[in-house]
Amino acid sequence: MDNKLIKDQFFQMLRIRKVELKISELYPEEEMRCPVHLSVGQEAVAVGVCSALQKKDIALSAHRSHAHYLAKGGDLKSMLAELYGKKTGCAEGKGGSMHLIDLEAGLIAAVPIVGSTIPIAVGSAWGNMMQDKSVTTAVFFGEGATETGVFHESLGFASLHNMPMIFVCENNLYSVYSSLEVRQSNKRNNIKIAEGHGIVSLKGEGNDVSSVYGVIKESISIIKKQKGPVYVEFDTYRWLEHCGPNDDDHLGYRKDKEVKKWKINCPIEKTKDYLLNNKLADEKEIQTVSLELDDEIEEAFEFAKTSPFLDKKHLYTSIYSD
Amino acid sequence: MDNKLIKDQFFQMLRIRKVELKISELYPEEEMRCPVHLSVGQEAVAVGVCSALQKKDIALSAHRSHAHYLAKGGDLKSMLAELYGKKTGCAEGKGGSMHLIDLEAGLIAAVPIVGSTIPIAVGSAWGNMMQDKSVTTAVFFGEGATETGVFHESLGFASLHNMPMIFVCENNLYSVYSSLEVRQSNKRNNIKIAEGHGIVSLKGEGNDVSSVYGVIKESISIIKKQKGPVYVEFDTYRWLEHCGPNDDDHLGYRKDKEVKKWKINCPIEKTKDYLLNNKLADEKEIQTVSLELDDEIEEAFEFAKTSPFLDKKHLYTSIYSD
Amino acid sequence: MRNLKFFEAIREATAISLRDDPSVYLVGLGVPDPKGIFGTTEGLQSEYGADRVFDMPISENAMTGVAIGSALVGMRPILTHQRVEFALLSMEQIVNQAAKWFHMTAGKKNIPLVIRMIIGRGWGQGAQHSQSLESWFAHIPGLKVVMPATPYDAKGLLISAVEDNNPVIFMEHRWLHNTFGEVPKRKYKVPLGKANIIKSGKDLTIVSHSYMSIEALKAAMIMKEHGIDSEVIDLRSLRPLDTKTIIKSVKKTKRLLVVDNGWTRFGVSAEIISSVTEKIFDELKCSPSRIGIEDVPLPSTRALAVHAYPTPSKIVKAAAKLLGLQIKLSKEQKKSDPLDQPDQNFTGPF
Amino acid sequence: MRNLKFFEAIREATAISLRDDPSVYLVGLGVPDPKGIFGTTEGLQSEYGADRVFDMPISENAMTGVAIGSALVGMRPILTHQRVEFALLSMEQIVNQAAKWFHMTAGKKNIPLVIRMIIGRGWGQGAQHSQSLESWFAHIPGLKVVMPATPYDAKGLLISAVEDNNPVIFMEHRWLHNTFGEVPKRKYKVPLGKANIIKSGKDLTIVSHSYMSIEALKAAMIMKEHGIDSEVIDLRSLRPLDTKTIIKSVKKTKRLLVVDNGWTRFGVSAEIISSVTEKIFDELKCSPSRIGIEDVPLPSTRALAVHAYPTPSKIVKAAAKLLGLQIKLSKEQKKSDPLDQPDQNFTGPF
Ligand SMILES: Cc1ncc(C[n+]2csc(CCOP(=O)(O)OP(=O)(O)O)c2C)c(N)n1
Ligand SMILES: Cc1ncc(C[n+]2csc(CCOP(=O)(O)OP(=O)(O)O)c2C)c(N)n1
Ligand SMILES: [Mg+2]
Ligand SMILES: [Mg+2]
Repeated sequence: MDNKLIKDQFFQMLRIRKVELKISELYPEEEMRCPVHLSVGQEAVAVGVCSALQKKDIALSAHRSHAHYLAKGGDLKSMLAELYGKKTGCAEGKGGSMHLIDLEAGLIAAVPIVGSTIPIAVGSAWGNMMQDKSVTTAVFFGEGATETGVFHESLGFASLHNMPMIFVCENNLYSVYSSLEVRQSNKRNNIKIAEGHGIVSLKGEGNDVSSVYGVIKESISIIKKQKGPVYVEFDTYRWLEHCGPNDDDHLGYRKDKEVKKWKINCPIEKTKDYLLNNKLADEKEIQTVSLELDDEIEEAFEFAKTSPFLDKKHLYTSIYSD
Repeated sequence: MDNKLIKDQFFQMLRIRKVELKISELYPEEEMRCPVHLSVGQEAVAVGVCSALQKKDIALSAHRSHAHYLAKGGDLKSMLAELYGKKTGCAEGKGGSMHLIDLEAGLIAAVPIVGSTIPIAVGSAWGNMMQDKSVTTAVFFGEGATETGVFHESLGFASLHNMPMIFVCENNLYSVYSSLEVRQSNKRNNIKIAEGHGIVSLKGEGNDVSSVYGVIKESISIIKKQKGPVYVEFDTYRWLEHCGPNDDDHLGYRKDKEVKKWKINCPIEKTKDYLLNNKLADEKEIQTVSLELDDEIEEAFEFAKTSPFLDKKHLYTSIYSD
Repeated sequence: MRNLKFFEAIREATAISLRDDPSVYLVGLGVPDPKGIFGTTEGLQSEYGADRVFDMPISENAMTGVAIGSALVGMRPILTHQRVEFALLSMEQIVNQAAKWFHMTAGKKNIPLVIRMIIGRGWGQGAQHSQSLESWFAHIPGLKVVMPATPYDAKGLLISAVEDNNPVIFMEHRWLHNTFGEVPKRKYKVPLGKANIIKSGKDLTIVSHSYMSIEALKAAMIMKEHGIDSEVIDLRSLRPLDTKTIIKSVKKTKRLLVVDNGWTRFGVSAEIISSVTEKIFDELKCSPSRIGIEDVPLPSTRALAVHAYPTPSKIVKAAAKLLGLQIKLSKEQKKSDPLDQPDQNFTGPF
Repeated sequence: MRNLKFFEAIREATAISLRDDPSVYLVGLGVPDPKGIFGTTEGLQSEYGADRVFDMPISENAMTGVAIGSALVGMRPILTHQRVEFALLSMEQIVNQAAKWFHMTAGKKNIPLVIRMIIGRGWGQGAQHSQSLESWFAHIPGLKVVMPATPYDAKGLLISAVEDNNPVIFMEHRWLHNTFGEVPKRKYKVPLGKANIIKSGKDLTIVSHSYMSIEALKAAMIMKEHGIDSEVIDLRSLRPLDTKTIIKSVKKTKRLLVVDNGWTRFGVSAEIISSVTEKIFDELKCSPSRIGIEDVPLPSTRALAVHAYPTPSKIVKAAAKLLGLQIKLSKEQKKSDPLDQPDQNFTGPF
């Protein structure tokens, strides 16, 4: 394992965790007035995938996009300003939390309609292929999205044209409050479905950043060799409520035991242990960087809070492109 | 093999073939003024499936529905009158060839939007389950329909609730003029996809009525035992053009060799040979029944042609149910 | 009389329907979950069982077909979408199938089916979670379209919708769910296709529907303080459309303002104005007028979103213009303009 | 000048677009097949290659997303549907995604995308193959909607649509494909959002679009023989809508008849009437009027279907009523009423 890489991945996960927790903390101020789907607990997938991609590669996300945006290199200030609805946001506030975008970083789409970015990702891969650009496209979606027809149609078309892309399924067991058993047969197996489409399919450990990274690296070499898409699946867990800043364990839709099990299996603690055990970092270094991150995040929130709103007249701008 | 059954199946196939050829012959008179998707060449699937079902069982079809309608026991006169747009048609002419229905016979739906009857079939199975009725639902569709998202969504929901239904895919290699290779990866395997949904999947010989029948009988016993849906696939071939009365071999979208191969593999000739070789029928008996069928068909066309049209005021009836 | 919240009225109507007719069932994403579709389905699964009240996969298109298929064999499904936008995945089934079956089979098979669609708004939901597409459904013969504005109507219309033998699109505005109103305990029906005069008056007619009827009423109250006596008609149904009630009112007032709940262009208000103009052009004192959502995708940021919607002030202004008057609103009167949340207690997110 | 059929004009515009811009590509079910979408795409694959002109699986929803995604990375797709009904499977992508992207990203990303949708009619196609849903698309800010009526406009508007930087819905009526008209060989553009006065006149204004413009023109010719001089405006675009040209005409004629290509209720004609009434109510001599497809699902049997559509006779009758006249049509004049086929040479099926 690459020592620099794993350290880097650790701090990236830590940064994402800190950002999300800060959003959770400040949301009750009612200044971020938009839905937020926090990624706490799912950081390893975002970081594992994006650290295996190149900057020129493209990623797309869905409603739970903060981690993917940040892991792909999206600008933190622009993201927070977007949550605050400000002019300095990545979409000048017009998009909100559910429409993050950073073209520079290659995070080209995030939308809240479940499944909808999957074919758009296929289109990105297809468009790049048509232009002979050697770009890999990765699309993140939850296991709920595998229930949408468009997911299956997308597998079909990507497979037909051997597209250089990775379908990344984050299985956190729930769609809002609905557990898998009320949505998918227990005899169902998405890996097998993807294989039925002629797509190579892999599974990794979703809370182990190195496992995720490895699976994506393997996917990329499969894409290179076979010139075909790859489907990958990671089990992971969302710690907080589906939408909003709180936890919702009092609602009882998830078993205490289950929640506890997954919290113990924290992707960040796991990597931290690895770093400490292998003497790749010590508590002090982690503490130092952690404080730097706090500063960066504080500053970014300050930026977002103090940024101006768009002027009323912009209700009518950017409707049609000239 | 049941001797009476196979003879019966043979004459049913022959009847369907004769009806379709008669439509083909008379269509140029421009009295049947609606799209027609003829089933010539695909009779074995229709008859094999429906002869394995009970009368109370339900079947649904798509645009290419004549054979399914007739095999399930749909009334011939009503069907032809529907094609002629007459009041005596099964939908009083309001539906046309693409909307055949015979509730008595259990053929409850046929619509031309590809894939759309698949979830409706799942709903039929579901509704019967909810009412504790022991009814099996079968839905016919082409291999093209397996490209629609709704097909995959339907597999998922039917599997989730272990529904008593059979998904019947007739793979005739083409969607209109488009061959499989421009639509589905050659690495794709629908059997495997259905299995990925947790659905038992079987394949039979589509131009062999006994093979089809056997596969459906097996499906029904699987449904009884496992209380789950079954996916079945049959290769077969359409002889005439996709839509309309003619053949279109001059267009060159199908290889001569391929067409020839499939015509030699005629489901009706095949069964006839079997009957003759096993002395289950002789030429004379076949000839006799054949002439009876001709008379029946002639009479049905006469009925359709001489039936009246609906009155103009019926443009405004049956819009809303009281 | 008893007061209930709008969402409770929906729940009560659903419970009554489930209780009285074993062929009724309720399905939708999150229907049995702890939040129960903004409270409208809370507790129904434990009361009526998981075989009649249940969740579904994120397969809106197939599930609409499933509902249709089950209706074909004798069931009466209620299908629920938390946002109208999710229903866009099922337009094929709704428009090509459900709306056409009765006709296509020459009356052999009808589809009794209620599809609840919730319209979002506010709290930064943005372009994909706050559209209001009722004019689409109202355009389609074969569908019925219902949009209650009060808890009373919500209950009575939903019961009618479930008992109706046709596909009914039942649209609920998210900002109505927590409004209060009188709701009798008994089972009662509000007929589909009948508008309701929620305030009578003589100076002009304001036609509106869904949440905008509430805002129109507020505007009418403000106008009253300025000596203008407007009649407010809440459409309740868009198809069938009760042109009779509208025409009768405008014949009296001679002036018409339509407050649209959606975009005006090719929208509901265009139909209302045309229907009235065609029928009683000569009796109009001035051109009918309309206001609605600004003709733009709805932005997330409240800095812009709040300007996209008609408010009581804007309605008063438009009405005054029709009457050739100028009305200056007091601070108090302006205060009733909604921001990006339905009420002050709401702390987001939806 | 050179005459071409409408379908040839579409093909020529597509060929020019493919030739001049390497980022343009063409995809749709059956695009490269021997029939080539009613001839409109014939030969294009062999000319421009299978990597730029290609078929697709029956996956309308995903393919719309694919088109959008490719547009995000620099391509300019043309996506074709043989029936508008098939596009209903992709409403989510069209309305939530394509129409909103430019706004949702505050102008960072536009979606140059043309979606061709063909409207069916006649020869017993029935309820699921002959709807005309243009008012739906025209309702959505962020989309443009174009519906040519002549070969000249078909070519010029399609070239404009492909060069436009926004999602453009390009709707073709099946009965226009074999009509003839002058079409220059050169590349030229007809601007989106500009209506066309196809016959000038002073007695009344007839506004129409797509195939109905042809019927409206026939009606105008018949009226001329009866001494009525009508002005006929072919809308060409529904969004942007050229209200200016309409208003100017109606200011002159004082009378307006709208001939709708679809259902009138909540349809295109409602918008036209409202726009005009709102602007120049005082200048109208009588109420604007509209006719369109009867408010029913379209039946298959020609015995009924032929009565569902506006015909030249019906248009003349409606116009005469507006003018307070009675016109008796000769046998010859009645003969121009279309039956269930676009022309006598057509022997079905579509
Ligand atoms: C088409 C559609 N249907 C329903 C919804 C409502 N919804 C929003 S997020 C969500 C859960 C999706 O679950 P999953 O894909 O597993 O992602 P997760 O939230 O677990 O990250 C649902 C159902 C939606 N946004 N889009
Ligand atoms: C959703 C949809 N897309 C496109 C079409 C046009 N279409 C009609 S039949 C057909 C071919 C379907 O092929 P398949 O399902 O294999 O059936 P087959 O005609 O071979 O029996 C197509 C594409 C349609 N009717 N519906
Ligand atoms: Mg999930
Ligand atoms: Mg086929």
